[in-house]
Amino acid sequence: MTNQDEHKEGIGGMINPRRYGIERVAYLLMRLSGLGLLAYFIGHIYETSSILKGQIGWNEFLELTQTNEGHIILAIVIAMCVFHTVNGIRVMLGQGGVGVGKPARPDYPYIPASQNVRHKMGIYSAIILAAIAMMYGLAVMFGE
Amino acid sequence: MRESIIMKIHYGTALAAVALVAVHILMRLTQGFSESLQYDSVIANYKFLPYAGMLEIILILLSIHGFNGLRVILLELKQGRTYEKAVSYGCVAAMIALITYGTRTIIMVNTGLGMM
Amino acid sequence: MAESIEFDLIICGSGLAGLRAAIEAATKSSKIKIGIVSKVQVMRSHSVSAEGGTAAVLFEDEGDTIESHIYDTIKGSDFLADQDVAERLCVEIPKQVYQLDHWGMPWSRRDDGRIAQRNFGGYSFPRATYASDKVGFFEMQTLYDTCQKFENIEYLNEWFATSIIHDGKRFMGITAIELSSGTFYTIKGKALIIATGGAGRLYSFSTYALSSTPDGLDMAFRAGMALKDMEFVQFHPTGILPSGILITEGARGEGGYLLNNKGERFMKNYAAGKMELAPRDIVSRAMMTEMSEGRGFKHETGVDCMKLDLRHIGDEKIKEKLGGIREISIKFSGLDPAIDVLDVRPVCHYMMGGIHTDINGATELQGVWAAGEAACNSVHGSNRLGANSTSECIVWGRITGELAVNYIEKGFQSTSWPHHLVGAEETRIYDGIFRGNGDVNPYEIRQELTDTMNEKAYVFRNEENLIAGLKKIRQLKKETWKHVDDKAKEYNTNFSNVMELDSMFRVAEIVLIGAINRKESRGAHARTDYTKRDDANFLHHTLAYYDSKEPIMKTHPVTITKYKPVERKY
Amino acid sequence: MAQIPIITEASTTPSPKVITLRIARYNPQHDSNKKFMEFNIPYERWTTVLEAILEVKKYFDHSVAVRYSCRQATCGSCGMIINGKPRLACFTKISELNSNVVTVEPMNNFPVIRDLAVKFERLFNTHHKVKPYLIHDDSEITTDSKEFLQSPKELEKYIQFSNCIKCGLCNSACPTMATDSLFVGPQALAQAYRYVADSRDKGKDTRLKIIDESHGIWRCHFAGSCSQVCPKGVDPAMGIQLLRGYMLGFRS
Ligand SMILES: Cc1cc2nc3c(=O)[nH]c(=O)nc-3n(C[C@H](O)[C@H](O)[C@H](O)COP(=O)(O)OP(=O)(O)OC[C@H]3O[C@@H](n4cnc5c(N)ncnc54)[C@H](O)[C@@H]3O)c2cc1C
Ligand code: HEM
Ligand code: SF4
Ligand code: F3S
Ligand code: FES
Repeated sequence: MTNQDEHKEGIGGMINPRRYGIERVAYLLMRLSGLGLLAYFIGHIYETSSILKGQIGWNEFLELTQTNEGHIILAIVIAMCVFHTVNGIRVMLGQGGVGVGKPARPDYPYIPASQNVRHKMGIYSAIILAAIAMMYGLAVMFGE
Repeated sequence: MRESIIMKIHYGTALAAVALVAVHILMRLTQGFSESLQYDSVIANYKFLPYAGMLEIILILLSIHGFNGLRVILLELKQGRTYEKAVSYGCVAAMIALITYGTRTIIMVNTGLGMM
Repeated sequence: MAESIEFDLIICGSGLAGLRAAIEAATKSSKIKIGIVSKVQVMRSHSVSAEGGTAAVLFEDEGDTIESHIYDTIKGSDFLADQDVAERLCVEIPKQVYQLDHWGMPWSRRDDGRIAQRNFGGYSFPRATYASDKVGFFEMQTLYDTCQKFENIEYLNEWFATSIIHDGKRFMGITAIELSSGTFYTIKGKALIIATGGAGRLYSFSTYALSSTPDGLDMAFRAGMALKDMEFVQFHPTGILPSGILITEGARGEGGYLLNNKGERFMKNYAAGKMELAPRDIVSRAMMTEMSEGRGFKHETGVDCMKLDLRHIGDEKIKEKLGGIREISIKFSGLDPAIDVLDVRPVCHYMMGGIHTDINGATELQGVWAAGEAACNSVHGSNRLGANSTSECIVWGRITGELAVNYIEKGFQSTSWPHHLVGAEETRIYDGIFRGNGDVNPYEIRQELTDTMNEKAYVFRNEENLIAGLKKIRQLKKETWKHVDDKAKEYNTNFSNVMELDSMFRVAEIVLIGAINRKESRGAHARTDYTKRDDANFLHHTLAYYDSKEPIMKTHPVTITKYKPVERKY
Repeated sequence: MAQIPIITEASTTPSPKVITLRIARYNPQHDSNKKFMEFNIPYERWTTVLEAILEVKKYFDHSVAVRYSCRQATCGSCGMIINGKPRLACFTKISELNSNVVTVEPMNNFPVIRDLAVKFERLFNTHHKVKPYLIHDDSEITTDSKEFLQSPKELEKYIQFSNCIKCGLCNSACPTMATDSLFVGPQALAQAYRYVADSRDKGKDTRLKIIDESHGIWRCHFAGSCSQVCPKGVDPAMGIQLLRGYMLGFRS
């Protein structure tokens, strides 16, 4: 069956973060940061292999990355890494059933206990920490 | 393999990596960013066996974690027997390739073999 | 030409009765093929709306007796119930309540872990077994989920059954339309259980699901089976305004008051012994009397109503035991029962009548059983007690399921398939309705018909109104509403709506004629021109048989075992 | 859909408010793509979207295909996308949408039969797959068996999840469902938890095995959208994570 027949929302729906609150934003950022980090990680392995070409090769490579663009990319990587780690820990706890609330008779109007302050705080702190780490990284790299 | 085992590995590698990556990055920051990247200091790090070992472990952990993450995303994007097989084997292959490539660097630098 | 499929047992209707029958049949035999035909998706049947409870004697150790349940049922019925049938209900239901428990029913519990019960109208012991205030919903879920255990049950979701095929003596199959594709099918089968539920959408102000129309009853009627006691329509005292959604009797069972505009609990003038928990017919009449004597209220829509006060029950208890009606009143009326009093008014809620069956649920046609609200085995007589209906559905669902399997396993010779009946049905619905012509909007006609019923055959009735009603309905029937503007095949609900309307005309007529003929007041049938019960002339059931012109009306005796009819006082 | 009794002559209808109702029309058998039709519908404070749609069906266009039955949010028929989000039409009042335009479309992630009516086979199948019934040796009652005892506390552990009306809104909101047509989905997973958490049930291991596959429980990433749209307070996201807690060894 094609996508049209099944009437699936598709990638557009999967990545649209606007309708369902901060949890859905976190979901999206988690995916993007995971993929981003993977890409960086592959690049990083490749990058560091240039050390095999000796000091000259290494320095050539360093020059390529120690540019403004390079620094900005690195700062984003730092942010992604911090967000992905902090949020990853939150997600792991949540997925293990920690802090997702206790089952109880729901009373109208229904407010889902799993979408609670603890997890929202987790998401916001992941974002804030990521931002701080990125600034710090920028300060260190451009500060020199 | 049961999906639960794969995912436990996914979580396990992530948790283990948290500590190690922290060390790895803190090295950059504590020594001063640029200095830490000087050729000599990098080589010195590599020559220091525990550190090299740590790099190797990070490499393995994150390759497993990262490529499994990629596998998960790809599995959810599209379905079908051949596609899913391709994704699974593709990710394992890429993972092995990356680990081999990275390991080659670490071993060669650590032992000094093949260095220019 | 029609497509054809085949089952051993066909169950038409997937409410509590239908699903219970399916499970029983599947448990009895894993070899027979069971098909559940339902015009809604199986788990979406009207039964999910039942709120308050299922009556059963569970606490004999605490003083309840089956005897008392039997007597309450018969007294509630104003002595029109067949007493052997009432006995069967009360004897069998406790076990069925436990059976549901064993299948996972989330009954509410007492602190000692036993299944909880609450007070309900007309009972001398609190014996309405409840699960919060969503009893029907949870029962449906339990049954539907239990059905998933069996591989020999097939679900024909959204198939609209249109007629019963038989060779004059014995059942052979049904015809149905698969809504999603619009294909016309014949479904051959050895036995049929009709569980198509009540027809409360004959009335415009109704607690029923919008799908509760009389097409199932009409199908049996056209096949030659009798409809029994159709004039007895129950009006529940507390339909909330403006939607008509039910506020369960459990709300009064938990202690709610009904108030008039003097702030009095007026029930003390009508049934001082039971107050708000008198049987429904009595409470509804009391409310109508209060309103007509000027002690009612006016809702902002201009409708007369009374007030239901639950505030003293307290927010916590309301949330725990009446969460569903709390949701309903906040959402649909903007009133929180813990803070506001609710506007309520008697509302069409149940049809005591249905397809004429014996104590086993067997109809007059060999191979066909009826169970649940669609059937009339006369357990409720002229007035059903609250919480006795879900009980009935479950008990006779089980009984008919078992008997149908026995019947199928006995085996019998096959006779030739009556092709001409299928052809005739095809002509009736496709030439007569689908390709019909006319310029009158069938939806407006439906509105007028149901409004007429509401106006002329409501809580209080009299000769003049009933005859005017009948006249009006016959006049509406002549208009040119028999046409379907939607010409597509797929999911054509316009088509099914018009077929529903077609059946409503026939059944509404029977309700009115039965009510005109019954010149007495009994149970839910209250005549202002004959205010007394008349056992000498009317202690009998009403039967209606199909005829192309007008229904043929007959009577049928009431089975009386131990309990002599006496005046009914609370 | 006036469900109000007709004794409404004295009806005090002040200023009738009007909205534009946009209904998605699409019959995959005949049309190449979705079109919208617009209708102006008067409404009251309590008018629901379902009533507005039925008003259209009654007076303007009999052919609108829409599934409905109970009109009181217990049968689960009328899920659709209303102004961009999955909701029950009978449980959404026009007045609470705060918009002059109300757009209704068929639910996402369910194949369209026609207009607003969608196919549910997949949801029914996934529900079936998780064995949604008590697994217990004594599930058939014998002559002298009585009830299982269960305390109100034990009831509290699963009652929330048994409120599911199988409306499919959660499956329509879930990001995994948006692309993965084999995912079991929040509805079925929540039901798996409902039975696992029942003190009368012994089928935990069987069910955990069923959902432990490549399109099983692990494809939930705790995005939580399912719980946000659930009209009955089921909170499937919570159920799923608690269920996974068993598999990760966080709970036993
Ligand atoms: C709001 C409300 C609350 C209630 N509360 C209680 C209570 O607390 N306690 C109690 O004991 N009773 C209660 N009742 C009564 C009780 O719910 C019903 O009598 C009972 O649910 C009827 O169940 P059923 O199985 O006979 O049919 P239903 O549940 O009505 O099901 C009818 C089935 O027949 C199918 N059908 C109909 N026509 C066709 C056709 N032409 N082709 C194919 N399929 C068709 C429908 O799809 C449906 O599946 C209540 C009733 C209402 C209206
Ligand atoms: C070191 C700390 C890390 C932690 C705690 C962590 C944790 C997690 C967790 C819990 C998930 C599962 C998310 C889910 O199921 O929704 C995940 C997914 C993922 N991770 Fe990590 N991770 C870390 C580092 C990394 C790194 C360095 C990479 C890159 C190589 C990476 C790549 C991925 C990818 C691609 C995914 C899949 C994305 C998704 O499914 O949403 N992770 N991570
Ligand atoms: S979990 Fe909620 S949203 Fe999902 S099907 Fe059940 S009731 Fe609907
Ligand atoms: S939205 Fe989907 S990802 Fe999980 S928490 Fe709900 S199932
Ligand atoms: S019509 Fe039943 S849920 Fe909306």
